Amino acid sequence: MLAQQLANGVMLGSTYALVAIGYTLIFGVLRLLHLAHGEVFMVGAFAGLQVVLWWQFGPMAALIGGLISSAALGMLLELVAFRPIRKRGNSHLAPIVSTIGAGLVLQELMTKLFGAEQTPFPSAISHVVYHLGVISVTGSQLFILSVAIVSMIALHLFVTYTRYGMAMRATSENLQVAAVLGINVNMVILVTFGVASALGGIAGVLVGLNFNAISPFMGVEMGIKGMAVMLIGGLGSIYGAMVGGLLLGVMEVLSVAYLESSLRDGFAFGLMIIILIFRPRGLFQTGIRAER
Amino acid sequence: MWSSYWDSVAVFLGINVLMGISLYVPMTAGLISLGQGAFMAIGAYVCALLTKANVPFLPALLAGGAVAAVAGLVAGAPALRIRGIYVMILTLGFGEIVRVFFLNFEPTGGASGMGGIRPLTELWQVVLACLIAYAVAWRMRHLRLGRAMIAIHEDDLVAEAMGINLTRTKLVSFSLGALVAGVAGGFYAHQALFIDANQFDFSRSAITFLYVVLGGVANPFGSLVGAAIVTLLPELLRVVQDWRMTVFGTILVLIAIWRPDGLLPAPRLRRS
Amino acid sequence: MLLHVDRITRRFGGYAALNDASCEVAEGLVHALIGPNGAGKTTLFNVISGVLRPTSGRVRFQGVDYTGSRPDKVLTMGIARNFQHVRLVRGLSVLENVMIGAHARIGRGLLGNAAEFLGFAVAEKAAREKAREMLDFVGMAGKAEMQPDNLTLVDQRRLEIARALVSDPRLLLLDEPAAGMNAAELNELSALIRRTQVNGLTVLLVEHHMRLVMSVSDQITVLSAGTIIAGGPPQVIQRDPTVIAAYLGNGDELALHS
Amino acid sequence: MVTPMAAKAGIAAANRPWAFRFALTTENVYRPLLDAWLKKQAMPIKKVVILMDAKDAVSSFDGKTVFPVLLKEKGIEVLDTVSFQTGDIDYSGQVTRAKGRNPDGIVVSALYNEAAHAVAELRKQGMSQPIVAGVGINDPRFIQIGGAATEGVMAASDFFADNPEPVVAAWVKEYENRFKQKPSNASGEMYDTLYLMRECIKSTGVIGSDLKADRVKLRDCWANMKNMQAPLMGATSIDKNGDATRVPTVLVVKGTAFVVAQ
Repeated sequence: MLAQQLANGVMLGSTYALVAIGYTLIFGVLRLLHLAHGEVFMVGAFAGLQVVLWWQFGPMAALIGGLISSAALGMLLELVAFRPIRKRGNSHLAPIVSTIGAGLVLQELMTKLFGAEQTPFPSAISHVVYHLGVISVTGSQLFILSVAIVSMIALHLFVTYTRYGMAMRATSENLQVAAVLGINVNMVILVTFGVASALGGIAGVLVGLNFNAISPFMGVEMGIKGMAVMLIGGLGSIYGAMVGGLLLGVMEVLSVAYLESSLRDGFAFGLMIIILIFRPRGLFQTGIRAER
Repeated sequence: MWSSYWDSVAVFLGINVLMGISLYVPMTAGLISLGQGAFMAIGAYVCALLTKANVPFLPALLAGGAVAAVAGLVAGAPALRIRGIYVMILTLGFGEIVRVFFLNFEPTGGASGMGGIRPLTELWQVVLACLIAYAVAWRMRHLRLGRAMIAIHEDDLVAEAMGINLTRTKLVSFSLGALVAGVAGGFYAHQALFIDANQFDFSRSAITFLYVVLGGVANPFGSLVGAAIVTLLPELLRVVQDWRMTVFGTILVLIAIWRPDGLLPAPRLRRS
Repeated sequence: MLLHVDRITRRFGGYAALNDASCEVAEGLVHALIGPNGAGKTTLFNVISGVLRPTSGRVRFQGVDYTGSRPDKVLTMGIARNFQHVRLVRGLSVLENVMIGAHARIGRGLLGNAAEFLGFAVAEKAAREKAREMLDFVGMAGKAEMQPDNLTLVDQRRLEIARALVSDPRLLLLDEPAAGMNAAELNELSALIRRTQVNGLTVLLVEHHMRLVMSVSDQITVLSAGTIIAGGPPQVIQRDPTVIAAYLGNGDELALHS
Repeated sequence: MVTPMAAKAGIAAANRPWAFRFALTTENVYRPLLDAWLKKQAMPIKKVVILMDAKDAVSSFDGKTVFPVLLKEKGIEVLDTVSFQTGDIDYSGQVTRAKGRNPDGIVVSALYNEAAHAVAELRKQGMSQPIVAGVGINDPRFIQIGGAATEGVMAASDFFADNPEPVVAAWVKEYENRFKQKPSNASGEMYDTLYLMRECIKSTGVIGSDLKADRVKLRDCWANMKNMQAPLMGATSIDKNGDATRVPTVLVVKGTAFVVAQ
């Protein structure tokens, strides 16, 4: 039973991790909170749904559809909600206002298109149940876990070995220095938003595939959790976000299984506060100190 | 002309202004809280419980504020050693925990919330509370505590080297803000007459944050302007009924771009 | 002895900025702390003012060991300081910046605060007057209402001294107050330091300007590479070979190059 | 004052003698439902697990109070009450916990959206036990979202849009012509309530001349209502608490719709 619960936790945690990685990437480069990232995740889910409904393609196509549309949306948000503010003096509070505004716009747009209620997301994957020893895992759960792992590995490779990956890391170290070294900082930030939002989109499609119903407001809850995970893992630390996401997923499932479900959210944030008290810079303390 | 509709809009505007001030106070000390909704909830529930035990309205309000202030100390403590964005997400977490608490706390109605609250809130009371809060917020800038908070916000090393006890000042500013939010909660309970945990969730704290940042962080009246815009705009936008939130969201983005530091500039130094 | 620095060591990772340094500052004197760049002067200064915690060793003020106590405690004990790179609060006026220095002096718990809110804060007026006095003392009488950013560098330094003096310290720590000053301003500064002597204030001065050091200080301690290599009155220090070597590098090096 | 559809416990009882409730209290719905559910099972059901939405007031009240009392009445043991929250995405933890108890049957008390997720997860984790559900699921979208997993789930409701009864079928057709969508439970209850109110007005001869007297007449008409024929929902009586009592229609999910259970 515990083994099955841990599997459930890892399943849920992998979606949290993907969203949190998006937050931590953006924070790493800009030191700013992107409060509309939850909506980017939601739009990805709906994009994936369209691919499955309109073109009857399988889950893989849905993923790609979700990934591309979220990446595009993320970049658009950077151009609209972050860059103009960055150009007019570096207020670190204003982008929060603009992303809240952008989030509201996205929520209402999607409500107009798909209705405020939950929209069924046909599970394009067979619910064949595989029995790995004592744990029974469905096809969709395996699919989600593998996609999450592949995405994380791909991100690791991208950040470590590609030109843009290194430019991203340099920019996250110090924006001004990176610019002086000849890195086109604006382009790097745009790419970062693209990558971070793409991961959010993937998470959105995965949630749609596994939980079979999505709504224009699913982004709010996931957004808050994503921020908590970013902090648990350590600001700007991609691996911290991965571990933090899985940790939160498992903690939540265990709290539901062995305690009362309504403690679920309280549990998630209780964990975050405890970690903040004992390790103020998260599990994987990166050099990034969010001073202001 | 002053129909009861506009009267209730005015009361809610006053409550939102109080919430704006409740965030302005800790923010002058550099503590950015995304959890003011939690203190509002505490104030609302405590005050409602007391008036149900027919405690007069004023003491019940102040008691609600006091309990919220104590909660502010509890929430403020972990926030002492961390700064900026950490405080935001930590207070956000605190807000969620308080929401979950009231969701499960049967004595105050748990999931089904608490109804049957007597309509005790009146507009003049809310206006008076706002005036008092503003007087204190404005006067405080020119007093020892206010100066200490501004110093801490800009350079806590200097502040400490000048003899300011960082911990005590931060906690005082945090719980002072919580007190104002608690009182606002008490007014809200006796105007809405039915309260449940979800009315004080993250969106409540995020909107409170909007009031202050939109209006201008460095100016106490910023929260008044911000609260007025964020509260009245959706009402005025009823005309674009379907696309209300889209227009509102777009306006937020435009203001953030046009005036990143908020609409009102920092007040000129007083000539004395 | 007013201040006793007892075998202070301070490491940053492997590097020992201060290595077993001891010295004493007598009451009522101007005591200068000199040494080449990187000698550890500012580190010692920060340890004495409580901003930095020593790796080992003790610091005693009027016989009381205050090692490791918080900077605000150090100030309330009577040790006030300025900052090498001027740090003023932009959000406040010049006068209000000075009043912050008096923060500890006029603090009186909840009741005092409540009184202030109601506007008849006696202590508040007293602090305002004292701050105005300090501004006159350092020669910035007319600038009370200015924004700190609009002051010249010298005025900003004077403001920091006023801010330190307003808390009635027994020991004033000055970290390179003369940096960036021209000759005239230097004279004004040394006159100001002497004026502070009138009420028996002790000054610990970290400074590079030898002319100011020699003219103002009664005692000098020389620091080099984290250790104290000499101490004594200015005339003795001026001719001490080890001091000269530390500053100018020893003679044979010169021989090699010529 | 008559509420056509409020399901909250004790509303009428708390406001005697002026308040009445047309919709059946969940207790009056679930008692006949459980009887039908138990009778219909091949294997006897001795132990159940309750899955409920702790955040929705009606669902949590049914899950915590109404169902346990009725189940005890019928000698069935409640092994565990596992809760989730309105709007939850993930139900795997709850279902695994329920599975661990290996009950004979499962009771789901939630709104149609969450109930659909929970039922889908139950079937996904290989639990084939029979399921009975609360009034919250009486909505076509329950089947739409839950999909094939909802097959065989039993529930009960006052009004049932696909009821083959000629009177109901004709009314539903007329509704669809006018509003271009299927009537929901609430629309049926609203219609019947107004119909009965009209019957009361006709029978007591109230013409609105004397407000105070008219009020009393209408109140008594409702208070003493016995087996008055409501067009869609049949013979309705009002009990001493002001709540309506009648025989609800027991439904079961077959294919893509609710049908009347035999």
